[in-house]
Amino acid sequence: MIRASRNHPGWWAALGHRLSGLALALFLPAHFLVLGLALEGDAALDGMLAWTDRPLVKLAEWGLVMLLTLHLGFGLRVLALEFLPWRDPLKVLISLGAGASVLAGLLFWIMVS
Amino acid sequence: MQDTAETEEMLEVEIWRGAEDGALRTYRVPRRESQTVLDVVTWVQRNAEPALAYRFACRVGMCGSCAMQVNGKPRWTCRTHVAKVAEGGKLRIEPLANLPKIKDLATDMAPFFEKWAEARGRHEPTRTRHEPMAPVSPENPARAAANAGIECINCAVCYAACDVVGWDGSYLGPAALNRAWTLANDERDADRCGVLRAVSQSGGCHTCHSHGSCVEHCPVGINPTAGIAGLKRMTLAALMRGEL
Amino acid sequence: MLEARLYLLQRASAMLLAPLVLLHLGLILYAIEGGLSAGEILGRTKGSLFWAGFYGLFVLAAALHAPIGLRNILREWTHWRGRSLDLATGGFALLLLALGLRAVWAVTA
Amino acid sequence: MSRDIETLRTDILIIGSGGAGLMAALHALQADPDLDVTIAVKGLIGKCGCTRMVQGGYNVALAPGDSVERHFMDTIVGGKWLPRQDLAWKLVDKAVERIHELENELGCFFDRNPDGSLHQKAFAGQSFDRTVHKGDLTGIEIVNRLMEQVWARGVNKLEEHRAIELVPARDGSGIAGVLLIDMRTGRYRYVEAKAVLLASGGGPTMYLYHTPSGDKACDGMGMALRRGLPLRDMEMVQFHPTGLLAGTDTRMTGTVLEEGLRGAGGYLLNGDGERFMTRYHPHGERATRDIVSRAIYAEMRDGRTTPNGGVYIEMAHLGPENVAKRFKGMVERCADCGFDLAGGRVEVVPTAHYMMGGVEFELDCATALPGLFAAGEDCGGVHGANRLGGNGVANSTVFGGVAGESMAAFVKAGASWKEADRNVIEAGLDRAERPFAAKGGDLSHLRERLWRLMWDKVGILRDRAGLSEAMTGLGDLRAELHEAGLADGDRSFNLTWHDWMNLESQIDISAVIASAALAREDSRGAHYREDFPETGSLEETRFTRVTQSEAGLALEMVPVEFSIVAPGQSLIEDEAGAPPTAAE
Ligand SMILES: Cc1cc2nc3c(=O)[nH]c(=O)nc-3n(C[C@H](O)[C@H](O)[C@H](O)COP(=O)(O)OP(=O)(O)OC[C@H]3O[C@@H](n4cnc5c(N)ncnc54)[C@H](O)[C@@H]3O)c2cc1C
Ligand code: HEM
Ligand code: SF4
Ligand code: F3S
Ligand code: FES
Repeated sequence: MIRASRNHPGWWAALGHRLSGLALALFLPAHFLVLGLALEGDAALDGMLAWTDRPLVKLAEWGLVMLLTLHLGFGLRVLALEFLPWRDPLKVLISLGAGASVLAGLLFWIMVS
Repeated sequence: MQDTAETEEMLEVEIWRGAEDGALRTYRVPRRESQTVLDVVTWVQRNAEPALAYRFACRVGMCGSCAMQVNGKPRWTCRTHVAKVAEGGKLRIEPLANLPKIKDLATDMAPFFEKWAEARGRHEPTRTRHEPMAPVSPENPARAAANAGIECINCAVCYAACDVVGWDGSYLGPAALNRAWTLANDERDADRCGVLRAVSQSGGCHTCHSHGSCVEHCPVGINPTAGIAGLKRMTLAALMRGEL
Repeated sequence: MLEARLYLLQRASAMLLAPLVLLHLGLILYAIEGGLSAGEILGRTKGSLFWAGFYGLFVLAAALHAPIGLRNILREWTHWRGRSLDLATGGFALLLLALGLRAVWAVTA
Repeated sequence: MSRDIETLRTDILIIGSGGAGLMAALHALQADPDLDVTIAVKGLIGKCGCTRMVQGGYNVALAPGDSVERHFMDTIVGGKWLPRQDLAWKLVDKAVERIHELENELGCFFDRNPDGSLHQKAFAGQSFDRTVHKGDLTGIEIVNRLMEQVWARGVNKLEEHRAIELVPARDGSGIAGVLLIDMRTGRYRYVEAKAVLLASGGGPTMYLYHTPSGDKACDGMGMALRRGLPLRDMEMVQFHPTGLLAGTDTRMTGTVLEEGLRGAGGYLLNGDGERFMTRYHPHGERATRDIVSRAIYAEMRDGRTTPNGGVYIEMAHLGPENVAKRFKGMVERCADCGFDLAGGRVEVVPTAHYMMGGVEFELDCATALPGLFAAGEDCGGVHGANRLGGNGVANSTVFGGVAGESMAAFVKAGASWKEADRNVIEAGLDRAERPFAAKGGDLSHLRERLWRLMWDKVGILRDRAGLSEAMTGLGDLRAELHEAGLADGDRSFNLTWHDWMNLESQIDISAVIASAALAREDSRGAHYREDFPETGSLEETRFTRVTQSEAGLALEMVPVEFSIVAPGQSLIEDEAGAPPTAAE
C-alpha cells in the first residue's frame, strides 16, 4: 500500500501530521469531557486526583501530550513551508521539519517518563 | 559493443497489460549498456508483444508523453536509464497513476489537461500583436518566480505522484496550479484576479497539503509545492482585500 | 470561496495554537519537573482570569482547527462529501466548543 | 466488419498539432468564431511533433540595425538561391507580427535583456543576432501557450487519430475530406470538411540517425503525393552534425546535441582520438552544419570511428564545471543517458534533422487541390537548399496562421461539403488493411534496412551509383513490406500496425528524395554529389519537382524565378547578405 512514490520525508511527515491530528481530534473531546466530569460536584478535587492516578488514564494523558508535540512539530513545518518565502531549501525544510518534530516528540517522552 | 547479446544478461520486466481490469505480465528483455526504460518497452513491443500500447514522441524529455510508473514511481521513461532503476535486474512498468487507463501503458490524459484549463491555465492578453511588447525586467521578482515554474512539460508525473489527486477527484493537482502560479505572477496578464478566483474553488490550491511528492518527482526540477504555497498566500491576501 | 475561508481559519487557528500549546506543554513539564500534583496545579489555575482566558482561547482555536482538519480527512479518505459532511463537522465544532468551555470552567472557576 | 467507417463533419479539418496546425486553428477562429474547427493528430494535442522540440529559437528581425531585408537576404543566400522568393519574403515579413502575437496575445515568455527588451541571440548562418528564445527550450514555451489557447477555443479534438488518405470529391472539384484511423480503438473515421490543412510536419525519420519525434513519418507528403500533388526540393535533407550515438537499440540515438557545444569551442575527435575538423575547413569545428556533417561522415567512411561507429565530442578542455554550468540541459540529458559530456567524451554522429522540401504551396497556403491547404514542414520552397536554424518554427507559425485565415475565407466564400470519391476511400482502406492479410515478415529488420539504405546511399555524400542502388533497394523494400503481415488481433492502440504504415510512408517519400537527388547534378546546401561537387551557375538555378502518377514518379527541373533579388544582387547596400560561417 505504501507506494514507492510516497517514500520521502515530506510524505511521512504529512502522514504523521494527519494521524496525530486525527487522534487528537478524537481524543480531545474525551479529554475535555473527563476534565469537566471529574470536577463536578463537591469532592471534585479528590475524585480528580484519584482518577488521574489510574495507570490507564495516565498513559492516555501522556499519549495525548505526545501526539500534541508531534502534531505541533509537523504543523509548524507546514506553516513554515506555506508562509515563509523560502524557495530553494524547501526540500531540506521538509526533511528538517519531519526530523525536528520526531526529535521533539522523543525528547519529551524521555523527559516525562 | 552496444550488443551484449552474446552474454545475454537479461532483465525481468513486468508490464501492465489491459485497461483498468488488466494485470502484470512478465517479459525477459536483453540488457543493453545504453538503455532507457522506454527502450525496454519498445523492445517488448517490437519483439514480444506487437499490440503493446504506450506513448512517446520526442524521446528527449521535451514532450512529456512517455511518463509511466517504474517500480512504483512515476518517471519520464525516455530519460530514465535502466541502470538507475532496475533493482536486481527487475523492472515493473505500469501506466501513470491517478489517470484513467486506456490500454496497457497508455493513460487518458484528458482530466489532467481539463484541470489545467480549469485553473485558468492560459494567458489573458493586455496587448495585441500590433502593439510593442511589454518591457519586462528579468530581475523583477515576480518574473523570476514565474520563470522558475514555466518550463513544465506537462508530463503529469507530479499529478501521478500526488496522493491528494488520488484522494480527491476535484483537486486540480500540482501542474495546473503551478501554471496558475506563473500566470498570477505575470504582469502582462489582464485578469490575474481571475486566476486567483479559479484556484480558490473547491479542489483548488487550498486542497494541497504540502506533501511535496510533486517536487520530489518532477523530472525537470519544477517546485509546484512552492508555487502552490505562493498561491495560498496570494489568495489569502486577495480574500482579505475582498477581491476573491 | 468557502475553501479559501476554511483554509484561512485553519492556518490562523494553527498559528494561534502553536504558542498556546507550547505554553501548555511547558506548564505540564514544569509541573512534572517540580513534582507538582494535579491538585497543586488546579490550585494555581482556580480563580485565575489569566488561565481562564488562556484555556478559553485554546478551546476556541481548537474548536475551529480540528473540525476543519477532520472535514479534509473525511473528504479525502472516505466518500463522505457535501452538506451532510459540512453539518457534521460543524456539529463537531460546537461539541468541542461546549465540552471545552465546560472543562475550562471546571478548571478555572 | 473492420472496414466500418464512422463519419463526422466539420468546416475546417487540420491535420497535425505542431506550430502550423495550432496556429491555423487559432487564426481560423479569429477570422470567424462560428466556424467548426477540428484538429486531428497522431499524438496528443501539442505534445507531439517537432515544434515542441525547438531548442535554438525563432528568427525575426526586430532589433535596431537589423531589417526584414537582411533576414531575407540571409535566408536566400543560406538557401543557395533555391528558395521561392515570394514565400521567403512572406516568412521574414510576417515573422515580425507573429512574434508579437506569440508574446502579447498568447503570453509566451521570451527571454529578456536586463533593460526589459527582448533578448535575441546569434544562430548559425546569420548576419545579425536575431533569434528570439526561451532558454534552450523555446519550442515547449511556444507550443504550451498555443495549446492552452486552442483548448479554450472550443476546437474539436481528434487526438491519436492518424490521417491515412486525403479524399477528393467524386466530381474532382477539390477535397472532400480525410480518412483517418482512431488509433485508440483501431477503427476508421472519415471526416468531411470544406477545407483541410496538411500540417503533419514531414520529418526525415527514414534515416538510421534522425532527430524528429517518433510520430512523424512523412505521412502528409505521402498522402499529397498519392493525390498527384507536386513535391519540390525533396533532395534537400538537412543533417545536424552532432546527434547522440548510443547504439541502434536505443531511441536516444540520433537526438540532437546542440550546436552551441561546437560554437563554444568543443572538439570533435575521430576514433583515433585525433581532432580532424581542421583538415576539412579553416574554421574547424565552427564550420557550418553541412561542412561539419560531411567531414564527420568522411571520417566514418574511412573507418576512423568510435566503438558505435561515430566520432567523439569533447568539452573537458573548457573546464568541466564551466561546461556543466553553461550547457546544463545538455549535460543533464547526457548524464541521464549514462554519458559524461562535461568531463568525458560522448559519441556523436550526424543526424537527419529537417526536410527543406515538401508540397508546393502558394502564398496563401493553397495547394493544387482546391480546398486543401498546407503549412509548415510539410511544404517546400521557403528554405531552398538549406534552412537557417531558427527559420523552422518561424515558418510553421507564420504559414500556419496564414493558412487559418485562408481557410476561413475559403469557407466563407461558399465552400461546401462534397460527395467523396468512394474509390479513394476504398483504396485507403485497402492500404491500411494490407498487413492483416499478409503473413510473416520482420518489421524491425525492414526498418533497419531502410534506415541503413537511406543513410548509406541517400545521405550526406551522394553519387549516381549509390542513388540508383537506393532506387532499386527501395523498390525491394516496398515489395517486402507489402508481404509483411500482422496478426489481426487487438487493433486498439496497436503501435506495430502504425509502425507498418509509418514504414510505407517513409519508403514512398524516400523514393522521392532519391529520385530528386539523382536528378540534381550539382552540390549545394544540404545536397552533396561527390560526382558533381561544384555548385554550378546560380543564375541558372532550377528546383526539382516530383509528381506521382499511375506510371510512377515523374521529375521536372524547374527554373527558379528571382522575383525579388537575383544572384549577385542584394537588398542591402554593399553587402551580398553573406552570413558569417561560425557555428554559433
Ligand atoms: C530537435 C529539433 C530541434 C529543432 N530546433 C529548431 C530551432 O531551434 N529553430 C527552428 O526554427 N526550428 C527548429 N526545428 C525545426 C522545427 O521544429 C520545425 O521546422 C517546425 O516546428 C515544424 O512545425 P510543423 O507544425 O510543420 O510540424 P510539427 O511541429 O512537427 O507537427 C507535426 C504534427 O503532425 C502530426 N502528424 C504527423 N503525421 C500525422 C498523421 N498521419 N495524421 C495526423 N497527424 C499527423 C504530428 O503528430 C504533429 O502533431 C527543430 C526540429 C527538431 C526535430
Ligand atoms: C499545536 C498547535 C497546532 C498546530 C501548529 C497545528 C497545525 C496544523 C496545520 C498546519 C494543519 C494543516 C495540515 C494540512 O492541511 O496539511 C493541521 C491539521 C490538523 N490539525 Fe492541527 N495544529 C495544532 C493543534 C491541533 C490540535 C490541538 C488538534 C486537535 C484537536 C489538531 C487537529 C488537526 C487535524 C485533525 C488536522 C487535519 C490533518 C490533515 O488534514 O491531514 N491540531 N494542524
Ligand atoms: S510540474 Fe514537473 S512533473 Fe508536473 S507536469 Fe510539469 S514537468 Fe511534469
Ligand atoms: S504532492 Fe500534492 S499535496 Fe501539494 S505539495 Fe504536491 S500538490
Ligand atoms: S518521449 Fe517526450 S518526454 Fe519522453
